Amino acid sequence: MSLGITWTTDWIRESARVVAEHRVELINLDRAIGDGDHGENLDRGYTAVMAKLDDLPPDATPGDALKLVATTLISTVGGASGPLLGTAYLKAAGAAGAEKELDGAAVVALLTAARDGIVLRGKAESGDKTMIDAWTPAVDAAAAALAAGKTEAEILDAAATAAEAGAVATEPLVARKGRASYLGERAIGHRDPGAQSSSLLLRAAADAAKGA
Amino acid sequence: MSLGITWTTDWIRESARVVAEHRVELINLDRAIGDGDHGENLDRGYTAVMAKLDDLPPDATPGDALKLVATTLISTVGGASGPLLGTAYLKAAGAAGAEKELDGAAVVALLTAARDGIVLRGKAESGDKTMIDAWTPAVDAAAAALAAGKTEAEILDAAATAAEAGAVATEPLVARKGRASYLGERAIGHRDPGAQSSSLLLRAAADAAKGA
Amino acid sequence: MKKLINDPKNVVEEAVAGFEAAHGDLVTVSHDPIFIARKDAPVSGKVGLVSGGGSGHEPLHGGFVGYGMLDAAVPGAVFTSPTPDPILAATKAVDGGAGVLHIVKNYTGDVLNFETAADLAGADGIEVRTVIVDDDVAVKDSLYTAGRRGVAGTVFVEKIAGAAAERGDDLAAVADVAEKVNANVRTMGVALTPCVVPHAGEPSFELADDEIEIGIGIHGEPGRERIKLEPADKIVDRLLGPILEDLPFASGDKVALMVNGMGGTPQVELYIVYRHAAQVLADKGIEVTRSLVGNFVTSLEMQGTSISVLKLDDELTELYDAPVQTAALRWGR
Amino acid sequence: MKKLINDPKNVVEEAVAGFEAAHGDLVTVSHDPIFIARKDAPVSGKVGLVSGGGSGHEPLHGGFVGYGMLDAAVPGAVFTSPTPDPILAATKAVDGGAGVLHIVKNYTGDVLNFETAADLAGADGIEVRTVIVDDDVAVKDSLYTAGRRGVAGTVFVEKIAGAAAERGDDLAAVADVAEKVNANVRTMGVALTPCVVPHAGEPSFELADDEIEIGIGIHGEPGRERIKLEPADKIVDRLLGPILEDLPFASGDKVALMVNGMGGTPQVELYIVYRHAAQVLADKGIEVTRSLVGNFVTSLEMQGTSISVLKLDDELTELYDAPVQTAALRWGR
Ligand SMILES: Nc1ncnc2c1ncn2[C@@H]1O[C@H](COP(=O)(O)OP(=O)(O)O)[C@@H](O)[C@H]1O
Ligand SMILES: Nc1ncnc2c1ncn2[C@@H]1O[C@H](COP(=O)(O)OP(=O)(O)O)[C@@H](O)[C@H]1O
Ligand SMILES: [Mg+2]
Ligand SMILES: [Mg+2]
Ligand SMILES: [Mg+2]
Ligand SMILES: [Mg+2]
Repeated sequence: MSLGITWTTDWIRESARVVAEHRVELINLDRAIGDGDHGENLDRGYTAVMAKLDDLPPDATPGDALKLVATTLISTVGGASGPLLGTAYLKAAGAAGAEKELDGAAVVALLTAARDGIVLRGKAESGDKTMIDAWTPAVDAAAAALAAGKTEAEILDAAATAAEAGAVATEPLVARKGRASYLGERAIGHRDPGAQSSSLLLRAAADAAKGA
Repeated sequence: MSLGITWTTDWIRESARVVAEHRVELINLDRAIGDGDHGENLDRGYTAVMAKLDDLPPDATPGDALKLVATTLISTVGGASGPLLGTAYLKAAGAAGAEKELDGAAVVALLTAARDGIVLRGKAESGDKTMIDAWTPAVDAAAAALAAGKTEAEILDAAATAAEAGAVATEPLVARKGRASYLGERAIGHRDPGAQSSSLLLRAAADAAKGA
Repeated sequence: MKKLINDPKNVVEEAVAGFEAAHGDLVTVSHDPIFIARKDAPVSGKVGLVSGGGSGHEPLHGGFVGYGMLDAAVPGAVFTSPTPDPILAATKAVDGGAGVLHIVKNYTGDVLNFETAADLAGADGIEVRTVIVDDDVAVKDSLYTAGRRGVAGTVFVEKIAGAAAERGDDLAAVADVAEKVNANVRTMGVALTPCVVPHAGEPSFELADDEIEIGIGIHGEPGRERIKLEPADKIVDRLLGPILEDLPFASGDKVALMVNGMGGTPQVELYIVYRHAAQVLADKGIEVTRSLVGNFVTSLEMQGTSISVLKLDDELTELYDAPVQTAALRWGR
Repeated sequence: MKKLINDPKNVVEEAVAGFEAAHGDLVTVSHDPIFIARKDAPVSGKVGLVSGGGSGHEPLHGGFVGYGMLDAAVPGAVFTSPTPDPILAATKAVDGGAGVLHIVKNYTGDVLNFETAADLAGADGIEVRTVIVDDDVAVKDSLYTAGRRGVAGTVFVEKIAGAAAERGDDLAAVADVAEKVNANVRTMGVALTPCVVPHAGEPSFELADDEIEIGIGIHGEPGRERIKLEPADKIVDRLLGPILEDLPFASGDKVALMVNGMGGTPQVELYIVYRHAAQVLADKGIEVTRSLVGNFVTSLEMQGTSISVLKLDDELTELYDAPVQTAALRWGR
C-alpha cells in the first residue's frame, strides 16, 4: 500500500484547499507577531500550483509533482515562507527521485529532506519559533513510526499529529528567527503562523494517504 | 445714564469671557458647515485684546477702546471673521468719535456703522446665512427701541435679543457667502457660527450696560 | 487626537522653525510676524511672488518658496487665513522694486486679509497685483456662493508665474500668466476620511466606514455629495467628469495632470488613481504631457485625493519646465 | 477598510502601471515579471543597482529609480518580498557589463529571495554583490534575532551608492561605499496608528486611542514598546537616544538628518519632529549638514515617523550631493 502519484496530487490538492480555508486564520496569526501576509502568501502560491497541476504528464512521478510545487511556490509566494517551503519541496522531490511508489522509508526520507532544506536556507533551530518547530517533531515521529513498522498512512498521521503539537508548542516561545524575533517577549502567547501552516500541510499529506 | 469708557471696557471684557466660554460651541458650529476654527479664531483674538486692554490710557474714550479691539482683531484673528469683525469695530469707533459718553442715538449709530462695515467688506445681504443675519435685526431693533424712547441699556437689550433670534433664524437657510455656501442644501438645519458669535457679542454689550 | 505635536497652540510656529532648520539653504524665516522668504529675497528688479493661507496644507505654500517659484509664503493658523500684518511684512521683504504679485486662494478670509495687506502695501508705495485662484469645480454655482474655492491648481499658478517672474517678466505680465493658468486649470477632490484640526481636537466632519465625500474642500469643508465607497476607477470618473466638462477640455488638448494626495493617502493609491485618470484622458484624445503625483496641497492627515488638469500651450509648457528649486518641487538645478 | 483601490489583488500591478504612465520620461516598466527600470538601462560599463522588497513603502523603491540612484526596483506584493524571477529579470535588464549590486533590506524573505536570484544571475555569468541594509536600532539584540531590520536608511544607501556607480566606480567600490553608508546610518521609528494591508483588510495591529508604538517596523510589525502618547519632543528624545548611542555619534560629527513620514503623517508634524531632532543634535555638538524631510520609506497610511542619522565624511557628502533624477528625489538636473 505504498504511495504514488495519486497520493502526491491528492496531497497537493488538499494542501491548496486547507490553505484557502485557513487563509484568514494564518493572516491573523501573522498580524499578531509578523506582517499579516502569511495566509495570503500561501494562498497565492497554492492557487498558482493548482493552475499548473493539470499540466503534469500522465506518467509523472511523485518527484515530478513535488518539483512542480517547489518551483511554483518559489516563483509566486515571495516573503520568507516562499523560498523556505519551496526549498522543502525541492529537497523532497530530490529525495523522492524517479520512484513511482514511495514506501515508508521513502516517506520518512522525503520529510527529512524537506525539513533539512528549510534548515539549510533559514538556519533556524528547534525552539526558534518557526515552521521548523512543526517539521522536526514531524520528522522524528515519522521515523519512530517507521521503526515501529507502521504503514505509510500511519507514518504520515504520526507526522501530522506531531506537527500539530509542535505548532501549538510554539505559543510560549520567544522567536529567534523571522519577523517575530523583533518582538522579544511580546511574541509569547502567539502561535507561529509558519508552524501552523506547516502542520496543516502535513495533515493534508496524512489525509491524502488515508484516502489512498 | 449714557454709556462711557467703563461700559466699553466692560463690554470688551465680557466679550472675551463669553467667547472663551463658548469657544467649543462655536468650533462645533463651524465644524458642521465650515472649517471648525471660528471659536478658536475669536478666542485667540479676544485673548490678545485682553492682553492690551490695560494699556489704554486713563482718559481713553469708547472710540479709543473700540479701535484697540479693531486693530487687535484684524492683526490676530485672520480668517473671514477677523477682517469682518475688525472692520465692524473700526467703523463703530469712527461712529463713536471722540465722545466720552454715548447716548441712545450714538449707540444706534455705533451699531449701524459696525453692521455697515461688515457689509462693506463682506458684501453679504440679509438671508445669506452670515453674521449679518444677527447684526441687521439688531440694528433694526435698536433703532426701534430708540424711537420708542428706551434707555441705552434697553436699546442694547433689544439689539441682543434680536441678534439671538436672528442667529437662530439662520438655521433653515442655505448659505450664499462664506464657506458654508459651498454646501448648498446641506447647510440647512445648522446655525451660522458667525451669527451666533455676533449675538454673543451683542448680549455682552447689553449685559455690560445693565451693570453700568 | 493623536498627533506628533507638543502644544496645539504652537503647531505652526514649531513647524515653521523646523522648516527653517531643514531648509536654511533655500529660505529665511521671519518669526514675528511669521513668514518664509526666499533666501536671496528681495531679488532686485524681479517681481516678487507672495502667497499664503491657513496652515495644514503643506507643502503649500512654504514648500514652494525658492528659485523659480514663490518669494514668500505666509502661514496662518491651521486652516485660518493669515492676518494682514505678516502678509504686509512679507510683501515688503520681497519687493525688489518691480512690484509684488499676491496669489490668493478664493476663500473669504484669504481674500479679505490679502486685500487689507495689499492696500497697506500700496500706501507704502509698493505696487501689488492680486490673482485669485478658484479652480475647484466641486462648487457648482458661483453666482450664488462665495465662488469657487482655490485648491491644488494653486501649485501650477505658483510654478508658472514664478518662472515668468524669474525670467524677468514685469508685474502685469506675471499677473497675466497667473490668470491664464487659473483660467485653464480645473480640480476636484474626494475625502475617504476627515482630518483633525489640532486646536479643535475632533474630526472636521464624520464619515461612516463605507462613505466618502465627493468634492471635498481642503479645509475639511463638506463637499458636493456623500456616497458609498466605490472602486478607485469609478471615483476617478466622478472627479474627472466635472473637470473635463467645465473648461471644457477637448480632444487634441495637451494637459498637465496632477494627482494630489490629501496628506494621509498612501502613494500606491495615488498611482492607482493616476493610472485610470491617464486612461480616461487618453480615451478622450487628451494628451498628458506633464505629470505630478504626490502630496502638494494637503488637508493635514486626511485620506483622499484631488485631480487637477491644466490645459497647456507652448508658453505654459516652457514656463512649467523652467528650473525650480524649492523644498517640495525641484528640477533643472 | 477605505482605500482608493479597485481590487486588492491588483494593487501593485495597477500602481506600477500608474507609475509607468506618470514617469515614462524616467523609467520603463516590465509587467511580467514585474520590475521598474531606468529608462536608459542597461548603462554600458556602469555598475547596475537593483533593489526591491514588498510594496507599500513607496516611494521606496520605484521612486528612486533613475539617473544617479537605482537602475531597477522590484516590487513584491504588499509587504511581501518579491520572488526570485523578477529580481533575476531586473538584474539581467540592468547589467551593463560591470556587474550588479543588490541592495536588500534585512528581512528573511528579502534576503532569501535575493539570494536565489543572485545565484541564478551568477550562473548566467553576471557578477552580483549584495549589500544587506540593517539600520533599525529598535531591534535590540542582533545575536538572537534575525538581525536588525532595514528601514529608512536604505534611501541613503541607494542615493550614495547610486552616485558612486554613476561616476564610474567598479562593483567592489560601489559595494564598499554602500556598506560604508549602512555602517554609518541608524534609524528608529514610531507609529501613532497602524496600517491596513489591502488583502488583509484589517489593521496590522491595534493601538488604543492614547497609545503609540515605539520602534515600529515598516511592515506594521509591533515595535520595541507600547507607551502612552507623549508630546512630540519627548517622542523624538526616545527615538534619537538609541540612535545616537549606537554608533555612537559624537560631538564634532557631521551628519545627514532624515525625518521620514510613515505615509499618513501631515508635513507640519514632520517639521515639528525635525525641529526638536535638530536641536538635540546641536546640543550635542553634532552638526546637521544635509536634511531630508518627507515620505521616503512608508508603511501605507500609517501615521508616525522615523528618524535617521547618517554620519558623513567628505566622500559621502560629495556622493550625496551628486545629481540625482528620480521620481521622488531630484537635484542637480
Ligand atoms: N529563518 C527561518 N527559518 C524557518 N522558518 C522561518 C524563518 N524565518 C521565518 N520563518 C517562517 O516563516 C513564517 C512567515 O512567513 P511569511 O509571513 O509568509 O513571510 P514574511 O515573514 O516574509 O512575511 C514564520 O511564521 C516562520 O514560521
Ligand atoms: N462675506 C461675508 N459676510 C459676512 N459674514 C461672513 C462672510 N463670510 C463669512 N462670514 C462669517 O464668518 C463666519 C466664519 O468665520 P471664521 O470661521 O472665523 O472664518 P473662516 O470661514 O475663514 O474659517 C461665518 O459663520 C459667517 O458668519
Ligand atoms: Mg508575513
Ligand atoms: Mg471657520
Ligand atoms: Mg478658517
Ligand atoms: Mg511579508
